[in-house]
Amino acid sequence: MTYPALVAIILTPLFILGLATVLTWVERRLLGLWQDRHGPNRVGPGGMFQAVADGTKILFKQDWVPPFADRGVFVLAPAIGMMTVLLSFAVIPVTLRAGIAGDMNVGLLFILGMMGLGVYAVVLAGWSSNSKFALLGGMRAAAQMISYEVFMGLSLLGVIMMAGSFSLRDIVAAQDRLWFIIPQCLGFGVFMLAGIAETHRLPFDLPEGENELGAGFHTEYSGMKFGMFFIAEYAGIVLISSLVTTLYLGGWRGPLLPPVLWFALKTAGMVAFFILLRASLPRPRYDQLMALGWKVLLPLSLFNVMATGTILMLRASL
Amino acid sequence: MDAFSFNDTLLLATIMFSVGLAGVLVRRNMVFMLMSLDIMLNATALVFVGAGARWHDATGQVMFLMILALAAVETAVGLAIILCLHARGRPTLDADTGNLLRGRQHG
Amino acid sequence: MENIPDIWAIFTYAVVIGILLACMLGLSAITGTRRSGSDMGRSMSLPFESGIVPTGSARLRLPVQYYMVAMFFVIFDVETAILMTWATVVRETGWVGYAAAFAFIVFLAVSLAYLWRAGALDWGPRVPMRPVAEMRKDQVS
Amino acid sequence: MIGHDLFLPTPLPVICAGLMIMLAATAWRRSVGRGFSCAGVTLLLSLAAVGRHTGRLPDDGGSLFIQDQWTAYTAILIVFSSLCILLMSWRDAMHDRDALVDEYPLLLMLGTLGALTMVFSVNYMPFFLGLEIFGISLMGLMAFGRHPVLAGHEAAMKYLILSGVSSAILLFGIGLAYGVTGSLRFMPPVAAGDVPPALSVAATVMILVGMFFKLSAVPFHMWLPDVMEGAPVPVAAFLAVTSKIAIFSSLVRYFGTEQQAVFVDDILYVVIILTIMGGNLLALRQVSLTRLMACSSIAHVGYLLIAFLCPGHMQSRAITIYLAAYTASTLGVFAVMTAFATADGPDGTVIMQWKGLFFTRPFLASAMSLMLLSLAGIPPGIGFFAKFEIAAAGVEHQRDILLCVLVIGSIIGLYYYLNIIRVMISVPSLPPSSVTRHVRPELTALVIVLTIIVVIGGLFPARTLHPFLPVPAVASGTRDGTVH
Amino acid sequence: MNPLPVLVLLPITGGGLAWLAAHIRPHSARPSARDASWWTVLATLIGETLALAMVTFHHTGHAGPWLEHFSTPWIPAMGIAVRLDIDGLSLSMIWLSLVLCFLCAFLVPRQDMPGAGTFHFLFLATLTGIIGTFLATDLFLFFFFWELMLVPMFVLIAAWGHEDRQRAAMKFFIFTQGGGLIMLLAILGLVMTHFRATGVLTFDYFALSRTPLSPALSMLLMLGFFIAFAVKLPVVPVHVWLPDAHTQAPTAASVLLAGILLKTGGYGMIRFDVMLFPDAASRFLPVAMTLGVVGILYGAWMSCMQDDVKRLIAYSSISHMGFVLPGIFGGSAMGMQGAIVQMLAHGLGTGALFLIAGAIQDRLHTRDMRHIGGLWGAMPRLSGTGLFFAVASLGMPGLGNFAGEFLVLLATWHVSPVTATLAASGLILAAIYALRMVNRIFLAAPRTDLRPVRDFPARQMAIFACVMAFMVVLGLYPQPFMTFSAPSPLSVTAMPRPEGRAP
Repeated sequence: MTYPALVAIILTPLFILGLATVLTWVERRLLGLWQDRHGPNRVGPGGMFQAVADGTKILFKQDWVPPFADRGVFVLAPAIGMMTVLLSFAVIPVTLRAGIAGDMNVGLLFILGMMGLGVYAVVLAGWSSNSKFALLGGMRAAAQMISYEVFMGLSLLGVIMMAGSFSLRDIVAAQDRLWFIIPQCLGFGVFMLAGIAETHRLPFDLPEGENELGAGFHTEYSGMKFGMFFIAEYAGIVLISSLVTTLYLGGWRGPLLPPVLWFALKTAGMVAFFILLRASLPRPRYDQLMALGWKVLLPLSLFNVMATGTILMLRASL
Repeated sequence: MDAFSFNDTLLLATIMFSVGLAGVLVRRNMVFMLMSLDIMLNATALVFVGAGARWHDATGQVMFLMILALAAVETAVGLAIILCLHARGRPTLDADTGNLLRGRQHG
Repeated sequence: MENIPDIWAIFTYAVVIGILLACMLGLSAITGTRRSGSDMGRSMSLPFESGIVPTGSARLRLPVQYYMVAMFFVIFDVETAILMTWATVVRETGWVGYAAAFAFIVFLAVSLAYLWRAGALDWGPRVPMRPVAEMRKDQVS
Repeated sequence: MIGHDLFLPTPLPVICAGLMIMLAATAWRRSVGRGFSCAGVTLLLSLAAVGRHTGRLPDDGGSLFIQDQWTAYTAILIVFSSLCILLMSWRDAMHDRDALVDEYPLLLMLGTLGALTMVFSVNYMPFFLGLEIFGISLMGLMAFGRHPVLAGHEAAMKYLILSGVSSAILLFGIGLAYGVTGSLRFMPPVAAGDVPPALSVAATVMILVGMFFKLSAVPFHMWLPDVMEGAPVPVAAFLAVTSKIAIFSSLVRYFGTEQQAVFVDDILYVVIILTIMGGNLLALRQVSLTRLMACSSIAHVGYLLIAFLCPGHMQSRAITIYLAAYTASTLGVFAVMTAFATADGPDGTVIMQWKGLFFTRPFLASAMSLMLLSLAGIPPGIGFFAKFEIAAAGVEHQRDILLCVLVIGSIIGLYYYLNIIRVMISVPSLPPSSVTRHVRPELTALVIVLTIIVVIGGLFPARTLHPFLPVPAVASGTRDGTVH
Repeated sequence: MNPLPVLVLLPITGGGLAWLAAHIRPHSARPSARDASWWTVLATLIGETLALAMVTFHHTGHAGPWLEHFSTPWIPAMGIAVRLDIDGLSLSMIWLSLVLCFLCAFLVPRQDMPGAGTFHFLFLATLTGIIGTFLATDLFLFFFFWELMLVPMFVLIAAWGHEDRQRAAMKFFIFTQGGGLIMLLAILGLVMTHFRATGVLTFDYFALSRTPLSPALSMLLMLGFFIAFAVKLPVVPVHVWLPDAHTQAPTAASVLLAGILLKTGGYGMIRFDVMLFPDAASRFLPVAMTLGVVGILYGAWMSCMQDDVKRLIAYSSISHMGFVLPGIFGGSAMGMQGAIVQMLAHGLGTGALFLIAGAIQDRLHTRDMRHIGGLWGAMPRLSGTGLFFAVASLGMPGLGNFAGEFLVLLATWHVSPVTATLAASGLILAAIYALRMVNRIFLAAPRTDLRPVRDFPARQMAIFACVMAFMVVLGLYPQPFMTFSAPSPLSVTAMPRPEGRAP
C-alpha cells in the first residue's frame, strides 16, 4: 500500500466526520432560509461555529449508560451505525483516481451490504435500551429499513443492467454519453425514496417520530453516543447524495471544472435537496409508509427492471 | 494466486458447521436453533464458494445463491411457524416444551 | 483476483475507523462528567416515558406485521440477489436469459399479488367502510 | 450458450405453469373448489406429459435433467400419489369452512413439483432445489392440521429443524464432492487432483447421512412418527409416500446399481438391519395409526434398501415392484383412513376407533385389511409379490443376515398389521345403527381403484407391472451415454 | 377342459356366490332365502366332488402315476407359471378335504350365525388355498396358496371363534407365516442355486428336483422347508399355536384346521422335503424320529392333563401327527404308507371328534369336562359316535389309526427299535386320555341338570355313518388306499403332456 493511500485512508473518516458536523449547521441555516426564519446565528460569523460548540458540549456531557440497559450492546450500537456508514464511503469513486477502493468489482453490493448491517445499529439500540419507546422505535426502524433495502436493491438493478457491472467506477464510465437519471428516472425516484427511508430522514423519520415516541430508538441515549447516531445520520445523507451522484448524475463527469469539484457540487446539490424535502414535506403515517413501499415501489421497481431489460435486449438484437 | 487455499476454506467451513450443529443440538430456544441452522447452511455455502474458486467455476457461486435462497426461505417459514405457535398460545420459545407429539403408548 | 489490494485497503480503512470510534467513545468517557451515589437521581434510573413512571416490562408483544415484514424482506432480498446475477450479464445471456428472468419476475409479481390480496401487506386491522347513514344511526342511538 | 442445453422434462414446466395460474387465481378471488380442480387438471396434464421433454440432451453431459424409463416410472408414481392425496383431502377442504384451505392444493402441487424435480435431476443443483421445495411445501402443509392445531405446527417446526440439519449435512457433503471433483454431476465423487481421498469418502458419507435423514432410515428416524402424527392425514400420506419415492429414486440414481465402494456397502448393511428392526419394533408399541404407519414406512425403507444393496438382474424389478406396492398399499391405508374419518366423529388416527369396523362398514374394513395384508406381504396383495422379489434379490446375493432380518422384521410387522385387523374384527362397542356414515363418492372410488390395483398387481404382476420396468441409472448405460 | 384349474377356482367362485347369496335377501322371512348361502356352499362342494370324481375315475386306465397336468405362464420373467399336477397323494388329500367339508357343511349349526355369507366365503376360500397347495407343482404357486389359506382361516378364528379367539388367531397366523417366510427363503435359495447351475430361472418342481446340490446346502434348504411344514404339522417345539387355535376356533374352522390344514404340513414334507432332498432327508432321520417321538409322548401327556374337550383333542392331534414324522423320514415305503394312512385316518377321526365337541358346546355351552357328564342318557346317538371316534383315536385295531400307527411303528422298528418302543408307549397314554374323555363326558354321572337337548338328527347320523365306514375300511383293508395314494416319484413326470413342459 502506498504512503499517500494510507494518508487518504486516515484522513477520509475525519473529513467525513467534519463534513457531517458542519452539515448540522448547514441544515439548520437552510431550513431557516426556506422557512423564513433565522437559523443558528450567534456562534461565530453567521453561526458558523455552532457545530463546534455543539461538538464540544457533547464531548463534555455525562457519559451515561442507563442502569436498566444492556450495557455492552448499548455502547456498541452507535458505533455500529457509524462504522457502516463510514465504511460505505470506501468504494465511492470521487474521481477516476481518488477513492479508497473505488475499483472494487462488487462496490455496489458492498454498499448494499453495509446498509443492511446498518439496521443492526438501530435494532440493537432500541433493544438494549430496555425502554418501550426505544423498542418501538427500533422495531419501526428495522421494518422500514429492511423493506426499503429491498426496493433500493431492485431499483439499482436498472443501473447495473445498463452498466453491466457492480463497480461504481464502471458505472460512472458507462454514463459518458447520458446520465442515468434520464433513462432510469423511475429507478432514480425509487432510489431516492429508499435512500430517505434508509437514513430515516424526514419525511420518513417515523422511527424517531418525536411526537409519538420521544426520540425513538435513541430515546435513552445521550452524550457522545447520541452524537454518534446524530452524526451518522448526516454522514448517511452525504453517502446517499454521493451515491446518487455516482449512479445517476454521472459522478465526477462534467465540463470545464475539475472532476473533484463536479463531484462535490453534485453531492452538495443532492444534500440541499434532502434538506429541502425536510423543509417542505409532511410526515406520512407509518402504515402509509409501508404501503407505499410494498404496494407501489416494489411493483414499480420490478417493472423498471423488466422495462430496462426489454429495451436493452431490443437494442442489442436490432 | 488464490487468496485462500481450498483447504483453509474447508477448515473454516468445518468449524462454522460444527458451531452451527452444536448450536442446534444444544440451544433450546427455537429462534436460536434457526440461527444455528443458518450458520450451518452458510458454512456449506462457504464450501461451495471455496470449491468454485478452486476450480475457477461459476457453478459454485450459483450454488451459493441457491443456498442463500434456501436459508432465507427456511428462516422465513421457521419464523412463521414460531409466530403461529406463539399466537396460538404457546408462551415460550423453548423447544423442549413441545411435547404434544411424544406418541401415546401402551401401559 | 485483481481486487486483493482493494480488500486490504478496506481492511485498513475499517481498522482506522474502529480506532477513531474507540477514541470518540473513550474520550467522551474520560471528559464527560460523572455522577454517582445520591447524585444519580431516581428519575435517571427509569426509562423515559414522557414523564410517566413506566409500568410493566419493556419487552412488548409487537404487532404481527413486523414479523411479516421480516419474512418478506428475507424472501424478496434474496430474489434481488438472484436477479442481480442476471443484471450484469443481460446482453451476454441473450433472449433465453431474458426469458428466464422474465419468468422469474412474473412469478415474483404473482406472489406479490397473492400477498397483497391475502392482506399480508396491510398494517393494522382493515377498517370496513360503512355507509354514512349507518354511522348516523349509531350516533342517534 | 444456455440456450443449447436447456433440457427440461415437460412435467416440470407444466406444474410450474399450473402453480402460477393457481396462485394468480387465488389472488384474484379465493375459491377452494377451483383451486382443487385446477390442481387436479394440472396433475393430469403432467401425468400426460411424463416422458416428453423440451430441448435435447447436450452431448457434453452438462445437463441438469434426464429423462429415461426410471424417471418416467417414478414420476408417474409421484403424480399418481399426489392425485390420490388431492382426492383424499377434497372432502376436508370442501366441508370444513373454518380452515383457510385455498393454499392447500397449491402447496401440494409445490411438493409434487419438488419431488418431480428430484426425480428428474442428474445434477446436485436441481436435486437440492427439488429437495428443498418439497420440504418447505411440506412444512406448510403440516400446519394445516385440522384438529389439534398446535400439533400441526409443532410437527412442522420439528420437521423444519431436523430437515434443515439434514439438508445442511447433505449440502456439506455435496460441497465436499464438488470441491473434490469440480463438478456437480449427481454421482459419487471420485477424487481428482491433490485432494486426499478421505475427502471424497467424507463427502459420500455425508451425502448418505443426509439422504438417510430424509428417508428416515434408522439412526435418523425419530422425526418421522412425530411429524406424521402431527400432520393431517393426507399430508401424512404425502410424507410417507411421495417423499420416499422421490428420495429413494434419487438414491438409486446417485449410486447407480453397480457394486458400490466397500464402505458404502458396510454402512448400508448396518443401516438396513437397524432400520428394519427399529421400524418394526417401534411400530409394535404404537396406539396411533398414523404413527404406526410411520414406523412401518421406516421398516419398508429398510426392505427397499435390501434390494438396493443387491445389484444384479433381480434388483431392478424388485425395486420397481416394491415401490409400486408400497405406494399403492400405503395410499390405500390412508385413503381408507380418510374415508373412515367423519367431520365430528373419530378421525381414524387411533387404532381403537376402528373397533368392530367389519360389522359397521364391511367394505372399508375389507379394503383396509387387504391393504394391510399387502403391506405385510401376504397374498393376494401386490405386497406379497414385492416382498418375494426383494427376498429373491437378497438370496441371489446371499445376504444371509439381511434375509434373516427381513424374515424377523416381516414377522414382527405381521403382528402389528394383524393387530389392526383383529381390532376391526372384534365386536363393536357401539351398536351399528349409531354410527353415522359419511359416504363420499370420490373417496369410495379412490378406495376401489386402489383396491383393484393392489389385487390385480398381486395376481397378475406380469401383466400389469413389467411394461413399466425401468432400467435404473447406470446399469442400463443411459447415464454413460448421456453424461461423460 | 382341464379339471385342475376348475378344482382350484370352483370353491372361491362358489364362495363369492355364497357371499352374494347371503346379501341379496338377508332379512327374508323364508328359511330357504336365509339359507341361500348355505345351499350355494353345498352346490359348490357337490360340483367340486364331481370334478374330483372325474379326475379320479377318468384316468384310471393310464399307466403314469401323475393323473393330470395343467400349465400356463404367469410371470414369465421369473420363470413362474401356474403349474398344477395331481397324483394319488394329492388326490387322496383332496378327497379327505372334501369329505370333511361336507361334514362341516352339514353338521355345523347354521342358524342364527351372524354374517353367514362372509363365513361361507371364507370357508370356501380356505378350501381353495388348501386344494391349491395340494395341486401346485410350481414352488412359487405353492407358496402363494400356502399363504393364501392363512388369511381366511385367520379371520374365521378371529371373528367367529370362542372367548380368547383373537390372541389364538394371531398366534396361529404369526407362527405359520414365520415358517412360511423361512420356506420362501429356502425356495429362493433352491431356485437361485438352480439358476447358477443351469442359467435357467424357473420355479418348476420337476426342474428344480434335478438341481445339483452340495450336502450342506441341501441340508440347509431342506431344513428351511422342514421348519415351515413342522409348524403346520405341528412338531413339538413349534406347536404352541395349535392348542389355542384349535380350542378357540369355531367348529368348522377347527375341523378344517385339524382335518386338513395339518395335513398340508405332512403333504409338504413328503412332496418337498423327501422328494426334493432325499439324501438330506435320510441324514435327517434321527432328528425327525426324535422329534416325532417327543411329539407323540408330549402330546399324549398333555392331552391327559386337559379338562377342556377341544384342547384335549388338539393335544391328541399333536400326538397323532408325531407318528407321521418318523414314517415320512424313515425312508421305507411302508413307513410312508403308514404316515399317509395315519394322516387320512387322523383327518377323519379328529375332524369328527371336533364336530362332536362343537355339538356338545352348542348344546351345553361349555367345553369343560368337569361340567359335562352323563351325556349317554341324554344323547345316545351323539355319545355313540363320540365313543366310536375316541376309540379310533386310541388306536383300536380294525380302525384307520391303528393301521397307520402300526405301519409306522413297524417301519421304525427296522431302523431303531428304541424309538419304536417309545413311540408305542405313546399309545398307552392315548388309551388313557381317550378313555378318560369317554368316561367323563359320556359315562359318568350327570354333573349338571341336563336340560332337554337335541340329539343328532338322522341326517347327520347318516353322514357320520359314512365317515365311520371309511374309518373301518381304512383299518381293515388299507391296501387300496395305500397303493392309490402313494406319492409319485419325481423321475416319472406326468403322462402325455400336450403343452410340453420346460425340462
